[in-house]
Amino acid sequence: MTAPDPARHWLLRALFRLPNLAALVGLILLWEFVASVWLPRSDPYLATLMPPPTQVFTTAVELIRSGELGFHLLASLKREAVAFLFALAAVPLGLLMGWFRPIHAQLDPIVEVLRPIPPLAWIPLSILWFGIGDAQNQFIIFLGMFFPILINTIDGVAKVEPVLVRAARSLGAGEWKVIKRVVLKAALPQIVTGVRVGLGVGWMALVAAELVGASSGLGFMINDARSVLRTDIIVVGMITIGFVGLVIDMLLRFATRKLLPWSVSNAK
Amino acid sequence: MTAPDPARHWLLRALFRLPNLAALVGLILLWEFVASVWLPRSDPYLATLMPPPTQVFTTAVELIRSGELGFHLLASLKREAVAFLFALAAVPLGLLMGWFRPIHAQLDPIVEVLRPIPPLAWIPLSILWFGIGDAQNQFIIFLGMFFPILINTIDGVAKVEPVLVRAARSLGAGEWKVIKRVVLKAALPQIVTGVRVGLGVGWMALVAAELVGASSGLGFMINDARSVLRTDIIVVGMITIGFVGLVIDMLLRFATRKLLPWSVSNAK
Amino acid sequence: MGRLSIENVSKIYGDPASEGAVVALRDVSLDIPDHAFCAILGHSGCGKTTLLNMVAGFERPTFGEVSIGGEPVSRPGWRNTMIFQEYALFPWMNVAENIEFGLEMKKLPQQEREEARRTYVDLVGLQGFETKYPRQLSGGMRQRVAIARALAVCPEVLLMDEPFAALDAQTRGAMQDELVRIWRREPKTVMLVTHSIDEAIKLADKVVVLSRRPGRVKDVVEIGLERPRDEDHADYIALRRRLRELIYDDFDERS
Amino acid sequence: MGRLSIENVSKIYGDPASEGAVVALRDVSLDIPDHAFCAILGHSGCGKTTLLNMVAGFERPTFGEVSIGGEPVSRPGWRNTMIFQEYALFPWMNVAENIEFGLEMKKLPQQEREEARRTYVDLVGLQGFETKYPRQLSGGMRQRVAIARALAVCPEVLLMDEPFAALDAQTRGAMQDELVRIWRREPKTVMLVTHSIDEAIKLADKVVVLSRRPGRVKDVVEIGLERPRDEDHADYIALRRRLRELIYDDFDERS
Amino acid sequence: AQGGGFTQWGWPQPYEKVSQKSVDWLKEKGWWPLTFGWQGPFSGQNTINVVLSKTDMLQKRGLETKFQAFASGPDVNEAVASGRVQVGNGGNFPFTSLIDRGLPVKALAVVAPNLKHSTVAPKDSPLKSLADLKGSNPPAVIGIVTGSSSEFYFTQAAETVGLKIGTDVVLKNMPPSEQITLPRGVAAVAPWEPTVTIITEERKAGKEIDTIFPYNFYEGRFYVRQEIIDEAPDVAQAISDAFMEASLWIRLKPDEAADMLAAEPLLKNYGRDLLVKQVRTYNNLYKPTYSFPHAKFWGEEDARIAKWLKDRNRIRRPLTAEDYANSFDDRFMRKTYEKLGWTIPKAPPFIPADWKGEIGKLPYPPYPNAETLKEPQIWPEAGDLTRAWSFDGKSFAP
Ligand SMILES: Nc1ncnc2c1ncn2[C@@H]1O[C@H](COP(=O)(O)OP(=O)(O)OP(=O)(O)O)[C@@H](O)[C@H]1O
Ligand SMILES: Nc1ncnc2c1ncn2[C@@H]1O[C@H](COP(=O)(O)OP(=O)(O)OP(=O)(O)O)[C@@H](O)[C@H]1O
Ligand SMILES: [Mg+2]
Ligand SMILES: [Mg+2]
Repeated sequence: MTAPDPARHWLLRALFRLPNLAALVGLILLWEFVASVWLPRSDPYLATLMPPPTQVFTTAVELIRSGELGFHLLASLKREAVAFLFALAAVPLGLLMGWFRPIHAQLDPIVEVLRPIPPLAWIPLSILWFGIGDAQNQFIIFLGMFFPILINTIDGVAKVEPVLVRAARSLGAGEWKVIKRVVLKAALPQIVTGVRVGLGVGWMALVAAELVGASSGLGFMINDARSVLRTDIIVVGMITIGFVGLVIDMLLRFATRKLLPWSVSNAK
Repeated sequence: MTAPDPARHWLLRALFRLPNLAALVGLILLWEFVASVWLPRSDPYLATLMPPPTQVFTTAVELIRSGELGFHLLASLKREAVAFLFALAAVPLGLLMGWFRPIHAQLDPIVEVLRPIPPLAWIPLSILWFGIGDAQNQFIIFLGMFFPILINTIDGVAKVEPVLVRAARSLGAGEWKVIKRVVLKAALPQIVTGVRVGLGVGWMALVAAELVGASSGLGFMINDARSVLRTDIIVVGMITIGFVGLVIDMLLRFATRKLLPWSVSNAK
Repeated sequence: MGRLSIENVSKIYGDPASEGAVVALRDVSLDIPDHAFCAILGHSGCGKTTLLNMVAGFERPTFGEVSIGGEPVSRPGWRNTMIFQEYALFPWMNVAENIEFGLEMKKLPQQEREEARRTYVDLVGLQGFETKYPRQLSGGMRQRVAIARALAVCPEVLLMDEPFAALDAQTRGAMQDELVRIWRREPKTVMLVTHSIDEAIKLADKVVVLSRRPGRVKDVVEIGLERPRDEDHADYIALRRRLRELIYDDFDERS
Repeated sequence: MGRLSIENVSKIYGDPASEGAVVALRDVSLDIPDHAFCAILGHSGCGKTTLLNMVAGFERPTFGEVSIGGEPVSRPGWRNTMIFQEYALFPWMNVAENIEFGLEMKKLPQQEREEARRTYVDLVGLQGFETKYPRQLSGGMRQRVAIARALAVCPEVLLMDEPFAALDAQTRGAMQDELVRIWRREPKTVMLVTHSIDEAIKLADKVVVLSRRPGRVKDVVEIGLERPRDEDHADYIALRRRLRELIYDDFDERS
Repeated sequence: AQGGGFTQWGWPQPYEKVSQKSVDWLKEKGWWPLTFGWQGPFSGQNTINVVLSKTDMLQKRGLETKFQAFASGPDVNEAVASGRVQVGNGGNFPFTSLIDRGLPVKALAVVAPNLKHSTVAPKDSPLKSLADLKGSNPPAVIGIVTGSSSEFYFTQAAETVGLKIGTDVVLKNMPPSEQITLPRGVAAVAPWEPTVTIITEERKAGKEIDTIFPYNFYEGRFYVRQEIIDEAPDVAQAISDAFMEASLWIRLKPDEAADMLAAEPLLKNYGRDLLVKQVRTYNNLYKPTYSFPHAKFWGEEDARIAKWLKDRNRIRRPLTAEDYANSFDDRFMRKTYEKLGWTIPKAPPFIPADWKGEIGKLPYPPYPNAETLKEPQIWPEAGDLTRAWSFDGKSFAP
């Protein structure tokens, strides 16, 4: 980032002096004001749909204390994890598609048509294939994860510097060694990017995934709270999803820095 | 892509000789076989859940002929378009956040927490804010589009080559000119990438967006067909979404090549 | 007007009081008369770019002062414009637009802009390439566009940071000749950073040799040779030997 | 064993019958004895890299044949290994792992591999840097790793495509000296592509000058000078003049 | 309303218009057109909404209206809570959430009482009744909509039959759209109409092994925002009147009503036979007084639901029969019946005069319902009218 001379504009100078989370805190205060002062004035019942942060906080504390939030969170995380293990199949598939042109030519049209179909739309067919229960929920999450990992792996392979492949061949490496020792390794940073995107999308597919057959999970909690008009629980669920999604992403970024110390995108 | 010597393996050689869509055609034939021969034998009820391609095709023809598919497609496209216009606000916001560190510091925590929240979870609040009807549907799509565009714009600005900024300053450009003539332009290819991703995600949010209060659109069509188990309509809807998603992406890629002829990612 | 004077300039990166502070330059003073061509030679990391950046206004000296024509330098601008090694052409503008960019920033009217553009396109010999984009040009041609763009704003001081390092040997030779030709037709105060002794001798009136970090002025060698300069001339060979000694003098490390 | 012979080799890109076919090389024959150091000089685009690629086994001649020690070259491998301008080190391997890569491919047992690695780390003077990753090294050090990695597989022919072009002038000089030192301790048949006349004279036994496209052998100049070679020696200057004339002979274009 | 005679479907002429003051008030509130929210995927019980939306019964009373279909109860609730919908309908469960959250709505009428909920097993399943599920190992999976009337029904039935939830059976959340598929791994599903009929008769994939009738009197509610009652009571009256008029219209023209349903985007995929049957069952089977809001009766029955929900921690405060009773406002329906010349009924028409049952004491003794009632109840019978009334050209005397 090439920041400009900070001294130039008084507004910027003022912004510079703000503590880091000022905007976030401001937003929360505004929300509190709207939900507990302004909304009730225009219609005393609107706050049902937009509970003030204080009430959300109380509800959150309650849900945490009763263990409910933890229970749902754990259930969702477990589903994510299982789905992720299956979604990792996108890595070898992506390697094959990225490396062997004819395989790419055959499979790419299929991938391209399947990719934009929303996970939600797969629910009926997935019930047919997996029945109801965890496998079906996991499948929906899996769909969200699979394509980003696949696309990034293919892309990562396509972007492997040809000179590295030539170097390996020139040092006597055969086809298989080239794929395993060079292509896979060189594509790894982008595969990891794919994993990050995939985990994000998979996490966002939670609500859709837990629409059917689940009786636990954050998505279920939200869907269920809707049916009893508990917007406070919905907001707690949303914030939990948002926050945990953020934490997962940060952990992954951290892990990448540790595990792929040589990666360019980490160097900067 | 550094393809290997194609002559090396007989399997690869065979693959090379296959016509381009062989795998897709093979898949469709397999599906036809499973749905109209194998499933009815093992369990006749299951067959209704997995209509054979021939039936899907018949249904599609019917829906097209009656104008229904076109009607829903148009409604969805219209929603996408409106949502997209609003989502473009992510571009100036992203420029500001990418360029001015203090703005980034303030807004980033908010963005990071809001981003992973699935559009589906916003439904209750969005009804409060936008009522029922198109605005609410569009808001859900908007959410899907906004963050990819924002994130990519920020990232694009962060990656602007500092030497270009220096060059502009050294030629006498002031702050505003630097932003308008250099930063925006240099970030444009990545902004376009963000737009592509955003349109994709927005398109995938259709089904969730048209869950409430809509009585048109592909998402509505799928949701509605679900309630009466018309799996053939669901599959037609899925394929339409998949296919149109693909077409949108291709159009955008094409437009980019025409409009940003200088972009690096187009050069290769 | 374009006289460049650098007075007791030091540059320290980081908090001067802290452990990690890097003294990039120490107490550098230079005086370059108007329209003189000065080359800076020195090892990698000795502070050449730092010095140029301060003259260009991108950075400020920790101590001392840089001034052009008596006026202290406070910010980047067209008076002290820089040509970068990577050319730094705007990839989304064609040749004509790149060259006109600085003129637009100077708010010149359209017509004058076009005239100036034509002059400088001619000067660097790029007639017919006005509508090409940078990526459609060879390395040497890009370098010419960068030179034309910088000259078009009529800078008082022209700064160049290893402008030819990215070119292959033949093209580099041709561009050096070109630069001399252009500079003689349109004299400017020039400050050029290079790693190449030959380049310095071939181009400059005055070669400033910096010592290893922290950079100080080790010597200033005046090149009295006629232009164009003959590499095989005895004086040239002697100058080369002298500069080589100055440079390798403290070059012990291997890489 | 490492005698390299190139017999009536032509390379045409694209369908020879079509309009767009590019004749990169025409009827090139060369014979480089075992352990000789040969440099290839020529303009950009004259087919130097193409020639090297065919010797390395990355491409096949359209006509003619390349053979090493009497055996035709059919594919890349350690016998005819290449060192690239961009170093082409594997960024995810440290120095030791990079050097051992080729040995692993040769399926050498662990112990031999480690011994060989030690030998070559010593040879290029990188003791103590074994566990560093490429991006932690300077350009010159990376180039050394690339050389060690290539030498470690004991190639019969060592190919280099402008190996020093990305280094700055001082480092380049040092690396050239280094290469000569290493080559003398461990003689190989070497084929080195360069744009620099000085580099060719400084390093090679034999300088092959290629003509502009389509590349043909214009002349082969034997460098009879003692090593280390003195740039200011009269014979050196004469050779330089001769090569410069051969090269610039048909250099009319400007960029 | 005297002297003008009756329409063919029995509505006394002329129509009464709402006052300009009320219209102005609605406009000022931003509630113009007045928006009705209804749940699309249900068919028979929604006929009144569809007919109201496609005829001019409300316009004739001076109201401009808009009908908005929603896919599920929570959607309607959210729309009502935000004030974007001012007249709503839904099952007793979503309505409970409205009461629980203190949203100001009052039910004017009851719709689709005793809507059938059934336990449906795959056709070839060995199950014959709920009792067969006893001792299932592993526990049999039952697909239900969590937190809905069908969960309530099933748990009540299970308790009555002696099934243990968790050991004999486990309940899995499934929207009706998924229940239709009778997916692999479920022993049975517990949908409500029309899904029950779709599975058993249209798709012929399943069979009913149990129904709701002995365990719960289900009811849907037709409600308005309290503000309308307070500020524009004539509007509430007009809505109540139009509701009854539509109900009578459907009674006269069930096939036309089914056609109107079929034209709804949300319902067009249903078969016509199904729609006709649903209309006949849920509007025409009972006497038209099924819609009278018997606050005490329904209050007591619904209080069982509230207790059950509270036990499951799904609502925040215990709701009593009184709370429920207070959520009805029968003044408007009384006036409507007066205009029609109908006697105010003492009990819902499906409660036989000699019924021995007691609310909350399961199982309930038999009573006429969609399953047992082969012919529509006779209307009007002696004592149903206070004045002469005419329907389909026939005149009836009290
Ligand atoms: N922003 C900075 N922060 C800290 N140290 C810096 C910074 N910029 C440069 N340095 C250090 O200052 C010294 C001089 O750097 P400078 O880039 O001026 O050298 P140079 O002579 O241009 O080298 P080269 O020939 O490699 O371009 C170096 O040691 C460098 O590491
Ligand atoms: N794959 C290819 N397809 C078509 N033409 C090619 C291909 N590779 C090289 N050429 C052409 O063949 C000619 C020789 O290219 P080559 O890369 O061998 O030149 P070079 O001497 O190495 O040039 P330089 O000094 O710039 O590296 C050039 O005109 C080039 O454009
Ligand atoms: Mg520098
Ligand atoms: Mg080359």
